[in-house]
Amino acid sequence: MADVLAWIGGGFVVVGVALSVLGAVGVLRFPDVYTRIHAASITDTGGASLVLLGLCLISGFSLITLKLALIWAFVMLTAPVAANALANAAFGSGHKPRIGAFQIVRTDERRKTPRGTDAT
Amino acid sequence: MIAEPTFFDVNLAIDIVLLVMLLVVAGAIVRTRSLLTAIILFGIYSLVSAVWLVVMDAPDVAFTEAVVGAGISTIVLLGAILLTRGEAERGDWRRLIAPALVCVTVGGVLIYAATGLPALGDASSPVNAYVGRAYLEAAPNDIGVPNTVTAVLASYRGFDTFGEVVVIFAAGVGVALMLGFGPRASLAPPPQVMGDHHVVLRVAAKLLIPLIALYALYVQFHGDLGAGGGFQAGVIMAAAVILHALVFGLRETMAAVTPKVARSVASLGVLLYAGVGVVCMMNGGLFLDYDYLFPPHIEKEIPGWLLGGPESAHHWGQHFGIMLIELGVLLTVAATMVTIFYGFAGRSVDDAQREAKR
Amino acid sequence: MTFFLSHFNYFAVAVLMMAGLFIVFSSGNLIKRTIGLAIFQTATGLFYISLGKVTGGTAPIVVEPGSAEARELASRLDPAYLAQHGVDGVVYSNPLPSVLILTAIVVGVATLAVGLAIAVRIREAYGSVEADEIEVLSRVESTQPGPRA
Amino acid sequence: MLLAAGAAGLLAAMAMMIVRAIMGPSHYDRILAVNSFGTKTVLLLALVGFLFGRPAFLDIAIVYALINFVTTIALMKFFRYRSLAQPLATRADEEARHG
Amino acid sequence: MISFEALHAAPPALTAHAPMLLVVGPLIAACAAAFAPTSRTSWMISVTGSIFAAWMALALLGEVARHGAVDYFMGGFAPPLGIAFHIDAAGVLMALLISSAGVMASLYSGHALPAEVRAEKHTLTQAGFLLCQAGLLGMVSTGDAFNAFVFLEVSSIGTYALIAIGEKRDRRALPAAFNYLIMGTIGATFYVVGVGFLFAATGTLNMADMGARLATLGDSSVVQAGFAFIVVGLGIKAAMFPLHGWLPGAYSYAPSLIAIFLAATATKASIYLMARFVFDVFPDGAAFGQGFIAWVLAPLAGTAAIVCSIQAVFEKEIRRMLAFSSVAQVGFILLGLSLATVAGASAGLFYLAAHALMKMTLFMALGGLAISIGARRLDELAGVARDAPWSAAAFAIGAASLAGVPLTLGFLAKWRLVAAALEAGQIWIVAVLAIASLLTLLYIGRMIEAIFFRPAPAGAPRAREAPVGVLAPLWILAGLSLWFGIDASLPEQLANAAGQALIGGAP
Repeated sequence: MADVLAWIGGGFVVVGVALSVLGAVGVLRFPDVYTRIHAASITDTGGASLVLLGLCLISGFSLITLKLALIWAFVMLTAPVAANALANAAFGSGHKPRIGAFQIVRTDERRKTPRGTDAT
Repeated sequence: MIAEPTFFDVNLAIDIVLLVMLLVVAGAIVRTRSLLTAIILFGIYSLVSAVWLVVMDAPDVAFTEAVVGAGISTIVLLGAILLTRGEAERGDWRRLIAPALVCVTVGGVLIYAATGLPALGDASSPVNAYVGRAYLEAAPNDIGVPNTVTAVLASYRGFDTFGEVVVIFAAGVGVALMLGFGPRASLAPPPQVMGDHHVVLRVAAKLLIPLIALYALYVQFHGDLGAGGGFQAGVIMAAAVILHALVFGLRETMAAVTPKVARSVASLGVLLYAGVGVVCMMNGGLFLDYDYLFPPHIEKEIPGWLLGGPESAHHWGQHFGIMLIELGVLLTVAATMVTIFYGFAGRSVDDAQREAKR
Repeated sequence: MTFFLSHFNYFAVAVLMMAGLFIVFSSGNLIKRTIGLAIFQTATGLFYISLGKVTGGTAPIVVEPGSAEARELASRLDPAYLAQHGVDGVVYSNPLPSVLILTAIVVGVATLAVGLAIAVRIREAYGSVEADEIEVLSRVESTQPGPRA
Repeated sequence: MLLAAGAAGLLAAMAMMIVRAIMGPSHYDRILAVNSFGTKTVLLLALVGFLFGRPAFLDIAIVYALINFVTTIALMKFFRYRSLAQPLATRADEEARHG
Repeated sequence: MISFEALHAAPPALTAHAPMLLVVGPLIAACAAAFAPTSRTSWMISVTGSIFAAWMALALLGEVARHGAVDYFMGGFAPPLGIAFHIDAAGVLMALLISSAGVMASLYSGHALPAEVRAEKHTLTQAGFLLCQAGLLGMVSTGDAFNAFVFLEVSSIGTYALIAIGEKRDRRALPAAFNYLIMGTIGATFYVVGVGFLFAATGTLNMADMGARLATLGDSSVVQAGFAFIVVGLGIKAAMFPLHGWLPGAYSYAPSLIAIFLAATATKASIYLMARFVFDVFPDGAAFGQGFIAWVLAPLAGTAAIVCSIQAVFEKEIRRMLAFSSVAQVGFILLGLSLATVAGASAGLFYLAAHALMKMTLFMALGGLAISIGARRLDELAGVARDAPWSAAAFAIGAASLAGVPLTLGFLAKWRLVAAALEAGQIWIVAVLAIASLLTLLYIGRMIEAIFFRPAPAGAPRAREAPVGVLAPLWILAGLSLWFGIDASLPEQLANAAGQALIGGAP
């Protein structure tokens, strides 16, 4: 029984990690900071949840489960808050998104802010 | 796994991958001219080295590196570049020759010496076979705490730790001398900030601050059993105060924990540590010999249920001694970190002009 | 190749120390110098910890002898190796380097804080944190007469 | 075995984050990278504890999750306020400013 | 002959713990000083702490004379598991030197600090001063290589900020302090790396144990690298010749309290630690050690003695002059030690003590003069002897001693060096000493000429004589210079025993 649980847990871990890796690829490949924030924050929370759930299954019920739950709570609390704060800060400082509804800038204007603009 | 090192040993593979990451990040720090980038990369450097430390079986150090490198150092560095300037100037390449030569010489000596060192993980090297092993064998009997690192840190080499606390105290004195006096920065919200009202952050912080403080206490008292101890707990405690200052403003925080209080608590911590040592001395032992913490007639009076039954009786002194000195460490470290944060956060660039006019 | 792998830690430490020193000596910016110093000091920590690692060892937090955790840790190792290097049936890494490096990290953060504080004061006094500019300003000063001349 | 694969995957993801942190291009990208790197570090620490048979080290992962939060707030304040000392604006502050 | 065996300076209960109290006393005083409500209280705490340390050092002197060397096991754990303090005759000489320098400097600070440092910083300045003192005392008395690093840093981190507060008089104190911080930290880290290599080779951190195990190990690349890193690291802290770049700035712009104390002690403690490694820890017969002393240490020390004396001759700012002179004198001390004979080591240590005494006198006299006039350059001091005769006279005594005028301590110190060099057959050292002494006469002559014989510039503000609180410690120092110049049996006896202990003869 414990063995089966451990295997299922391992499966969860691998799926979670796969999600994290996908997110990382997104952060690497997406065109601007807002889309990257999406890629990172969604996969971070999702991946973390799966990995921590998997580890819970492996460990069985003990103090360790509680600690894992605590980690999960912190990640769920901090990652979205941080992502929100980051996007807020980036937008507030005049960083324009490259795709999506905000792209109502004329092409000639967009060329003036080349890739790699440092808003600070 | 034991005989020949191969890359397929999980431990060694993670070790090498992490070290390569460290090298890449360090290289990037060398190259970048933006100080902010350097600071962010330095944060990553600390994170990577902390994982590496766990892999190398040094969780206590990893703990410290995590709270210091990724936490306090980053915040202090941010405070410093707010007060200075964000970009380093581009140097002339000809001026890099002499430093490069020095570094190559040093590196050469290091690599020359490294070839004579025992292989990684050699259990019979002098380091691992002599004093290190002696601690592992003697500590359960001498000290009676499961975490050998705590046993060595607080008892066998307790005097080193005393020196370490004094170093931190000295740093607090130094930063206070440099930045702690003179007019304060204006602490009102700046008018140019538009469009943010951080309800989410304020609520999250309100939830987290007590949790962090509680967790610091857990780390403090769990240091005998697992990774952790006074230093780590002190930094975490300071992180709670710093988070409060970041979210609710320095003025409110300073009203609760005034700089004067912080400085006094810092010296109290050192005095507590030294006091434990002196009490041991007065009871007939040597400095910091916790076996003499209680005079024998008092030790007899301590009820047995207080510390895990009569079989650990001869460890009471050690237990209490370690607990007290770790408390001293906690006080000094937390107070000093707060002092340092106050020093950097409480200043503004205009201070210089105003102070010069005085 | 075996030699390279088993000494990779020390080589990496050497390169990290070189990187840290190079930043200290080559950068004119005082803040960046302190960052370099921090990297240099951290590398020392990595060196000590590498010395204290024991193959097949675990962190030097003593496991209750005979407990499930101890048995699980012991089952991963060769019995002969375990008998030779183990303490109460478990192989531990060396606690001493951890202790030393804990102290060294603390010293490092103390130095960083004091160094940055002085750098901030330099910025306030000279309006710059670039070593070259400060040197120029200082040189001017040393030719100026003092209050009595 | 599965755990080792998980650790390898996390290491790969961390490497990608390092690339993003070095490349930038803006500082927001770097903060994003370091923040996400921190989360992955937390996961890796938890995994490594299980991988090496000493899950007691989860404490370090918890601390990371906490410190990560504090550092991110500090970075954000650095950008938005150019000061670590000011309180975060509340709705009341903002209304006072606009009204 | 003075009999130290009969010296029972402290009650036995304290004497038993003297090695620890020597260091912990000032540390506790530092915490108390940080607490102190007023500047006056903190000064009193500072003086008390320093006097306590000196008292403990005296108590140790008797103990060492009776037992040869004193060991104190911190926490009751014998080495190699625990940290042991190990104080022999040389250590007790250093402890006496540092603690008495601390007493003098703290006495002096009562009047000098208000003139140089803003009032609200006084308590913390005294705390930092005591930390620095305790750190140096710890460095010379510990028997554990890593513990020495901790105390090295205790003293250094206190010092950095203390130098930087000299900014109130001269903002160049700030870059000087920063520069010292960078160099000092690199030095300390090099030392840690070196200790790490020795640790890797021996598995222990206790210096005596390390020495014993190294003697059986023989030569290896690890030991050689450890040696190199330790010598370079401590060489930076000791301002050994090519590594002395931080020193002139640090000594020149620091508040005079700090300059006095540092000039007397800071580099000396590092020199002593280095000497212990070279003579006690490293195997006597090791070829690289011998070669290093003969082909690197001695020539560099000789170069320092001459080059830095020349720099001092051409310097305009008077405190920088004295600072360069300090680097040159470090060269003298190292020349004595590099003879690697008992006579050489005791001559080197004698010179070390003598130099501490005369540099303290000079810096304190300058500090006394500077309280009334903020003079930096030599020409601004023109004619101050007329206004402040007592300070100027003390300065002259210190200067005469530094130049090696007969009937002063400096003369005896140089004489002993020459005698030791002749005994070892190193004629070139005698030549270097002669040239460097001539150069010393030159820059001393410039100072004396300016202070005593040049008229003050017209319209310059008149200097005032320093207050009694400054003159008293100053004249104690100057008086000691004179007295020891005539009857040197006390320092000679101490230095002889110290040389014996260092080179490894009978204690």
